[in-house]
Amino acid sequence: MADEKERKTPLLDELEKGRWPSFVTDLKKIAERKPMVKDLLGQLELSYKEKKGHWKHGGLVGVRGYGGGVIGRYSDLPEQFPDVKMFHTTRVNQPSGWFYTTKALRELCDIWDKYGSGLTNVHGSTGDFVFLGSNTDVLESIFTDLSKAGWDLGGSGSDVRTPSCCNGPARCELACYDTLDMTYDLTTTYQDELHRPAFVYKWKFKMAGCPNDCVASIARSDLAVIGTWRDNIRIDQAAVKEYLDNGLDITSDVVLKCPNQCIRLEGNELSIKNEDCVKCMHCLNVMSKALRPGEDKGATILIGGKAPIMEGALLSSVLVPFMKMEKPYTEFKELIESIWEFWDEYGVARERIGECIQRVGLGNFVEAIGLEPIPQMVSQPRDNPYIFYEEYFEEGDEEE
Amino acid sequence: MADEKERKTPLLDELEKGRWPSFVTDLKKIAERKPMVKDLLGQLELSYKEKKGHWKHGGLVGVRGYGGGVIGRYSDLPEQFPDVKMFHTTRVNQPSGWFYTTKALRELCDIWDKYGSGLTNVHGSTGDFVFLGSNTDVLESIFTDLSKAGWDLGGSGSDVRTPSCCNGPARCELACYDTLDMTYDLTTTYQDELHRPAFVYKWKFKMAGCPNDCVASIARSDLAVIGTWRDNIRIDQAAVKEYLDNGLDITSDVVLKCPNQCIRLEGNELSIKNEDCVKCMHCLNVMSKALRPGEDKGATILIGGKAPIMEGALLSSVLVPFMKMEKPYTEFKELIESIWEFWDEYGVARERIGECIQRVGLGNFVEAIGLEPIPQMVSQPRDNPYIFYEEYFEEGDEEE
Amino acid sequence: MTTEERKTDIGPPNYEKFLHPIIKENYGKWKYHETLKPGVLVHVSETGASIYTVRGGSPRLVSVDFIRMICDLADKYCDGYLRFTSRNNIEFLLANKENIDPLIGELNSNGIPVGGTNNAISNIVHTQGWVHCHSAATDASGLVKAVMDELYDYFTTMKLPHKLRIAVACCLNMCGAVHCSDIAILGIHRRPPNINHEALKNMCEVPTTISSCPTAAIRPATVEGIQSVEVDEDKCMYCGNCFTVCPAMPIADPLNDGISIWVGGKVSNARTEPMFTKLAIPFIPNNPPRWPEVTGAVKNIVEVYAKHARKYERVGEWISRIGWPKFFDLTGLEFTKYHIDDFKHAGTTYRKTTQIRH
Amino acid sequence: MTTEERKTDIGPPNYEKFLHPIIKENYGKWKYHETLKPGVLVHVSETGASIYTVRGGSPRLVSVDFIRMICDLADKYCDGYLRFTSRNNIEFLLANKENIDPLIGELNSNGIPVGGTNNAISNIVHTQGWVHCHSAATDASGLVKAVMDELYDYFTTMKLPHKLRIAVACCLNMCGAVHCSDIAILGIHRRPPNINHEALKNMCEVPTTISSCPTAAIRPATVEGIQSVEVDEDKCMYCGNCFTVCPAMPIADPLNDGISIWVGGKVSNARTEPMFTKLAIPFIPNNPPRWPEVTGAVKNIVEVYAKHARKYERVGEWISRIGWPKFFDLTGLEFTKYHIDDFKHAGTTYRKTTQIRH
Ligand code: SRM
Ligand code: SRM
Ligand code: SRM
Ligand code: SRM
Ligand code: SF4
Ligand code: SF4
Ligand code: SF4
Ligand code: SF4
Ligand code: SF4
Ligand code: SF4
Ligand code: SF4
Ligand code: SF4
Repeated sequence: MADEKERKTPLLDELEKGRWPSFVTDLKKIAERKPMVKDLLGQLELSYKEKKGHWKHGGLVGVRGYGGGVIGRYSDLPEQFPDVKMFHTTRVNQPSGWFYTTKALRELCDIWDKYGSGLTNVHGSTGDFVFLGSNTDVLESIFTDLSKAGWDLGGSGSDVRTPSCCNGPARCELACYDTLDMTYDLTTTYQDELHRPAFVYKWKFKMAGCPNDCVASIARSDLAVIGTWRDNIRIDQAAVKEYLDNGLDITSDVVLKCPNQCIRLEGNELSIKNEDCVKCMHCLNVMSKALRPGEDKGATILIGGKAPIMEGALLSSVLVPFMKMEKPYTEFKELIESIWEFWDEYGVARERIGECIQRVGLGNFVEAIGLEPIPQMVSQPRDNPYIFYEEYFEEGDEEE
Repeated sequence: MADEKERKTPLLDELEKGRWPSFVTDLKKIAERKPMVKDLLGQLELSYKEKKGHWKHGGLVGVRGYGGGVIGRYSDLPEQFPDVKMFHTTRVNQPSGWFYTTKALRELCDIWDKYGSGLTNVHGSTGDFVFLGSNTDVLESIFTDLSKAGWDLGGSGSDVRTPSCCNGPARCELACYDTLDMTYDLTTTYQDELHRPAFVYKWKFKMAGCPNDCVASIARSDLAVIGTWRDNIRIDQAAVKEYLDNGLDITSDVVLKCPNQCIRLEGNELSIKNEDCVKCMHCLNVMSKALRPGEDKGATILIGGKAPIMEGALLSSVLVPFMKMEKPYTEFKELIESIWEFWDEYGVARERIGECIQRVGLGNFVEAIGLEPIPQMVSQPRDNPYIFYEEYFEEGDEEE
Repeated sequence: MTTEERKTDIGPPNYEKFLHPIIKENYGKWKYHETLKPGVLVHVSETGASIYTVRGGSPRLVSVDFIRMICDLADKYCDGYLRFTSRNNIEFLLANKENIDPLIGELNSNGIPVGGTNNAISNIVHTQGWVHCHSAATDASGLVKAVMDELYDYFTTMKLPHKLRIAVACCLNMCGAVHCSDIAILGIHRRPPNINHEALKNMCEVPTTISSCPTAAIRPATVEGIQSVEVDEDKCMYCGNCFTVCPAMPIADPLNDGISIWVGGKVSNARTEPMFTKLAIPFIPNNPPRWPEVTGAVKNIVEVYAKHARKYERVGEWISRIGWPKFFDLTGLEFTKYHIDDFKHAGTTYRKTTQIRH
Repeated sequence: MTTEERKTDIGPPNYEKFLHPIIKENYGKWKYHETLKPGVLVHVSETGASIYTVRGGSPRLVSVDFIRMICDLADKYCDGYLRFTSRNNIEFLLANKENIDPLIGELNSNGIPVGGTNNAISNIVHTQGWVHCHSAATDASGLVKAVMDELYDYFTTMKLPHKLRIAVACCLNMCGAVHCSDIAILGIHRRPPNINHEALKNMCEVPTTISSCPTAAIRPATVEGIQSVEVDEDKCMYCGNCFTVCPAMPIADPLNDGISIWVGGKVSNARTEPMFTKLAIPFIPNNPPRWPEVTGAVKNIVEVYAKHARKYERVGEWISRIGWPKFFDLTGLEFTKYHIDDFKHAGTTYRKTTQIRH
């Protein structure tokens, strides 16, 4: 057995060349003490040769009391690669903003080294700390050790997926609300929804501190909370002057790039027509020292982002243009819950909320969850005359 | 009978007030000698009272040898308004650009006065000189008199509709090809297609001399021919200076309005980066004296414009970015005929070419009529990954 | 095919016969134009020649007597040459500048306004309405008269930020340019068709009728023994296309027919690409003979535009700049569920950005 | 629900425990930041305090030993505090400026590049590929390694017009941000699924399978006596969604699986609204282990962008300015029928204006 594994991986070895850090080198090293990784490399080499994956379709595995958090995976060549016959992943719910102490990371590594392949994704696309590859029989133990150390599983299946956020107020001057706290709060509030899939399909929350959207929330989450402000951009004219002195071409790099032409530079003085500013961030990005978001901060709430399947990719669209985002986020949670209620009633199997809204119509959706239709929700009013009028006069009505 | 007709039209009479010329006043005057108009006013007054039309649905009427050109119309209250029991319209094909001599107009008036209501639309929305309201039995005579005077009918039904055009080179400095000649040429070339409906639905040609599109061709025709040029905008710097001297704010009114920021004003000198110019016309519109289209003129050919029913309104889209438009328009006509062939084969009943293209896909359409797909045809390449690949490797193919 | 008296397929007269001699000589040689005053243009040729144009408003629905009247004027001032525009105005073509004012004088005394050029509201492109069409949800000529009375001064002056183009259509067939106008007035039905099963049997093909419905609201049904169709009222959006193909499905309903108002379309490629018109007011009841609510609504939009738009901004361009929320604010119009698209491409109209004015 | 040892639903550790003391003290008080050099940021607080960040690249698919190695460095230079970014880079958080260069030195000697900030190409967001997923049409980790080797210098410098963000996904599920990236590399299938009717009977629900198809290509069928489904090959666009719900419909096919390349998407709301990525290259065969055609194509696009875009223009913004025809010209890429959309909203992508560069 051990002998057989001294396989050659000539194709993969090519990926040890080049300057970017090589996962092959890393894997080959740990493979020396992890037979699982050895087989993984063997199977991967075969995939490279045949241009074809060798994993079987899914498989239901998990830990007691949880409906999600583990993705089952089996090799379709178990005889040839017995140590990856099972190669399940465990999604560990990351801390807000992916901040760690080395102590915490080492703890995770130790647990994982003990039971699994020792391979990880740091992090998965949704945000989890991903333990990549274990047998079914160790799943419970992994979980027990994790929970003892204060960790829990992330989402998978038709549930709330692990919420994630940008580093926000922890290390960014542009954050307009506390993305880390909100992410933590939502994650803990919705533990049941996260661990026990009961929705028609997956539900992703992503929290970005400002419209730069450093977690791609507008593209990748069913519910995106993106920080913004309502009052005036704060200008430090001394710092403006400093930028000018340092040779920044404010006219061409800032004024002309403002999407709404609301910035003026007169002499050394910068002024902004705030009522026309759409909070695009560009001027603040370029002149970090001189410009800051206003003080009446909150967030825009957008709904329905997702990848293409089935009806084509969707970007999230505006549901609430501005909401104050303050603990305990009651208004926000009420909104979410009324959306889930609607989705539960009207969503069909494997239909993300974005697709559901496309199907029933944003107007009907908004009405059903108790919001007022407002022009901020659309880029333009309808241009086709196919209007379903709900009210009409009946024969017997009073003549007007 | 005559007595009965001395009806009151109190509602319509309200439309005699106000400064815009009143069709009611005009109609009431001619009604004095036209019983048909008297009944028309009577029925219209009733419509105003009841808020409801009183015309029956269509009806096939026409002249010998023609399948179109006449729209049948019958009152649904023939007892009450016997003189509009029949009230058909005859579409008379207007001359290119709606140019007339008074002699020609008087001839048309005389024919119409002799046989019909004496009411007209000058012009119908498609462009015809419309004779509004006659009985079935005079249709042949109207036609005979018209043809004797050198006139012919326009289109209706599933045929080529009466082509129309802007006044182009006749009275406009911006015309990039001869819209009047081309309209005349197409109309005469396609007389059979115009008079004998054999298509799956209507087909409209509109010819505009430049992208200002003064006949709304891009919105209202299946095939829009819109003049443009390929070389440089001609600049008369002396005239530029004159505009400046007369106080035109070239920077704000022209430079900043150019959609592609390709105009520069340095001192009194205007320069244009022609390779970036998208021929939008704005600068030429504002500075008529100083700027003229280039000399390598032709037209952009766009396809598929129409009103909303069924699949929502369509604007025409680019088929050929640039084609020389010179008599006898052979290349153009070959293109049209290959489109008609396609439409004939693949179009379903009551499907305009624009809808047909939407259904089969622009790529397939373009391929079928023998054009190369080019990026000018789209505003952007596809953003969804649902690609129907036509070629793939079979098991036995050579390994590459 | 032809007898001496009855020729077919001769086509229209060649336009060349109808061109003013100056136009003929300078055909394709025009160099520039100027607007001398509202309704008056001069086009100057490379040869130095000029042709003057005086543009008069017309109700479009006109009698032969009206046409003869304008012919008299054209004979007197224009050597017998005139034309009509794509918006149904009359254009008198003059060789002699001196004739401009006398012509205008006579036009005015005949009740014909002169204007419509440049930054004006030109004539309204419109349709048949109750005067001639079976499909109409409203009248066209009367509406146009009422609206143009209200906007008259905008026709005879050029004080707007830019051209403003209005269209009227009396049903969703939109025989005009309603879908791409600065302001559009559109007749609408608001009740599903009323099926006459007895008539349907004789007059309509069931499959054609079914396939005429854009929202697939029509399905086959046997009603009192008759092979007919029924309409799923939840799916019907009252377009009237079934009536177009099947006379047994009338849709007009005086109680519910009326007007919707649309804004921000354009056709020209100047500066911005052509744009569709978008919904501003979903419903105003028909109120003939003068539709005061409609004329008021249109005037309000025009005035807000006149006040807030920048030079060379068409209505749609202005709204693009200020944003739709601001448009609804400034005009005081109500934004409703109906404004949110729910047809085929609805999803593409949702606001997929945080770029919002707060 | 909980025993002493096994608690459920405790959620993740509170992030506060993991914040560097300087971050904790200055939480929400940051005033501005500066990029000191590629991969090195300083954030300055209202209180005057500073935190330094050194950003290192990571393959994301890493062993516990790799993590321990970076922990050693963080212990040595960062008081034991570090974080990861939304693009899987490692961020070392330093209180002391003096530690920056020694840290960078050690990172480099451990093979970890420092960079990815500002106008750089940052790490590639990617997915599982042949390493872990059943759906993959290509590998992800290998592709990323090959591409990043090629683009390495763009990671460690900041010489591009603006940020450039690349994503890889190994199938149309797009577990990443492929649909909104500056450049996206997408694994695709190109043959309809191969139905195993025997297995289908046991493993799949026929109605669910049928309704999984976005183009309604699947219909019920009885094959050799088995209640199964068949695929209308003309309607199938190989998305693999049927395979996701029904394991008996495998779609992977070594001969035809491969890569497509997409460009011009973005997520941020800066200047322009977020944009979807659009098709640049419909198909490149899988050529592991180093996919030279893919790396070459990506590099070409990056270089053309680098040469032609203006400062602060993302790839999509640059293309918007120059137009797609010019993009195809400059990159030398072929425009084909496949580039013309033919899915649901295809019509909205046709060019509905004469605004064209000639
Ligand atoms: C592990 C991960 C990729 C990675 O390498 O990081 C992943 C892996 C899979 N995704 Fe994903 N998705 C992952 C993030 C995403 C994202 C990105 C995100 O969450 O921000 C998306 C796009 C955003 C979205 O949700 O639309 C994404 C969109 C999908 C889809 C398409 C969903 C759709 O509505 O279009 C599927 C298909 C499905 O759900 O059946 C899918 C399905 C899958 C499955 C479960 C395969 C399947 O067909 O059932 C993959 C399991 C692979 C494996 O064996 O490990 N995955 N998936 C990511 C989760 C790790 C984590 O928890 O952190
Ligand atoms: C007379 C005229 C309106 C006018 O007052 O000027 C007109 C009148 C009718 N149109 Fe129209 N259309 C007229 C120009 C148009 C235009 C404008 C144009 O041609 O530039 C359009 C929009 C452009 C287009 O073609 O899409 C137009 C789009 C329609 C439609 C919708 C077609 C569609 O594909 O969406 C219909 C419905 C139909 O064809 O069944 C229609 C149908 C009709 C019918 C025949 C009514 C019907 O349902 O069958 C109307 C007859 C009215 C009558 O009794 O006189 N009419 N129709 C115009 C023709 C006069 C002329 O020959 O000059
Ligand atoms: C006479 C006419 C053509 C014809 O053959 O009949 C015509 C004639 C001229 N048009 Fe036009 N346009 C005419 C209908 C149109 C239309 C069609 C329509 O309104 O349905 C359009 C498209 C409107 C739209 O976009 O919705 C049109 C968009 C233009 C434009 C572009 C305006 C813009 O910036 O969007 C110009 C340029 C300008 O005004 O600066 C223009 C400019 C002109 C010029 C100045 C061209 C020239 O140099 O001679 C002509 C005098 C314009 C004026 O009224 O001040 N013409 N013009 C039409 C007069 C209609 C009327 O009676 O009012
Ligand atoms: C660390 C990180 C957030 C996190 O919590 O992990 C982050 C951090 C910062 N981002 Fe970001 N962004 C991060 C992912 C993103 C993403 C998401 C993505 O790439 O998937 C985006 C959206 C990208 C897109 O539009 O496709 C993003 C769009 C921006 C922008 C907008 C750029 C633009 O003009 O479009 C800025 C502003 C700028 O760069 O001028 C920005 C600016 C910043 C600033 C300068 C904010 C600040 O003041 O601290 C931070 C340092 C940026 C730098 O790299 O130079 N960040 N940033 C992410 C680092 C990823 C990485 O390792 O490279
Ligand atoms: S999204 Fe805004 S607040 Fe969050 S890290 Fe990016 S720039 Fe900072
Ligand atoms: S945030 Fe954007 S819109 Fe607002 S002023 Fe700055 S650049 Fe302009
Ligand atoms: S479309 Fe162009 S050429 Fe024709 S009349 Fe209008 S401005 Fe002149
Ligand atoms: S025609 Fe339009 S695009 Fe060309 S230079 Fe003039 S304003 Fe610019
Ligand atoms: S718009 Fe409708 S009602 Fe009016 S003329 Fe056209 S078809 Fe008739
Ligand atoms: S009116 Fe229109 S939507 Fe209603 S049934 Fe008829 S065709 Fe269908
Ligand atoms: S993109 Fe497709 S193949 Fe790759 S991990 Fe996601 S589901 Fe699997
Ligand atoms: S691969 Fe996609 S398109 Fe093809 S049959 Fe399956 S679900 Fe339908």
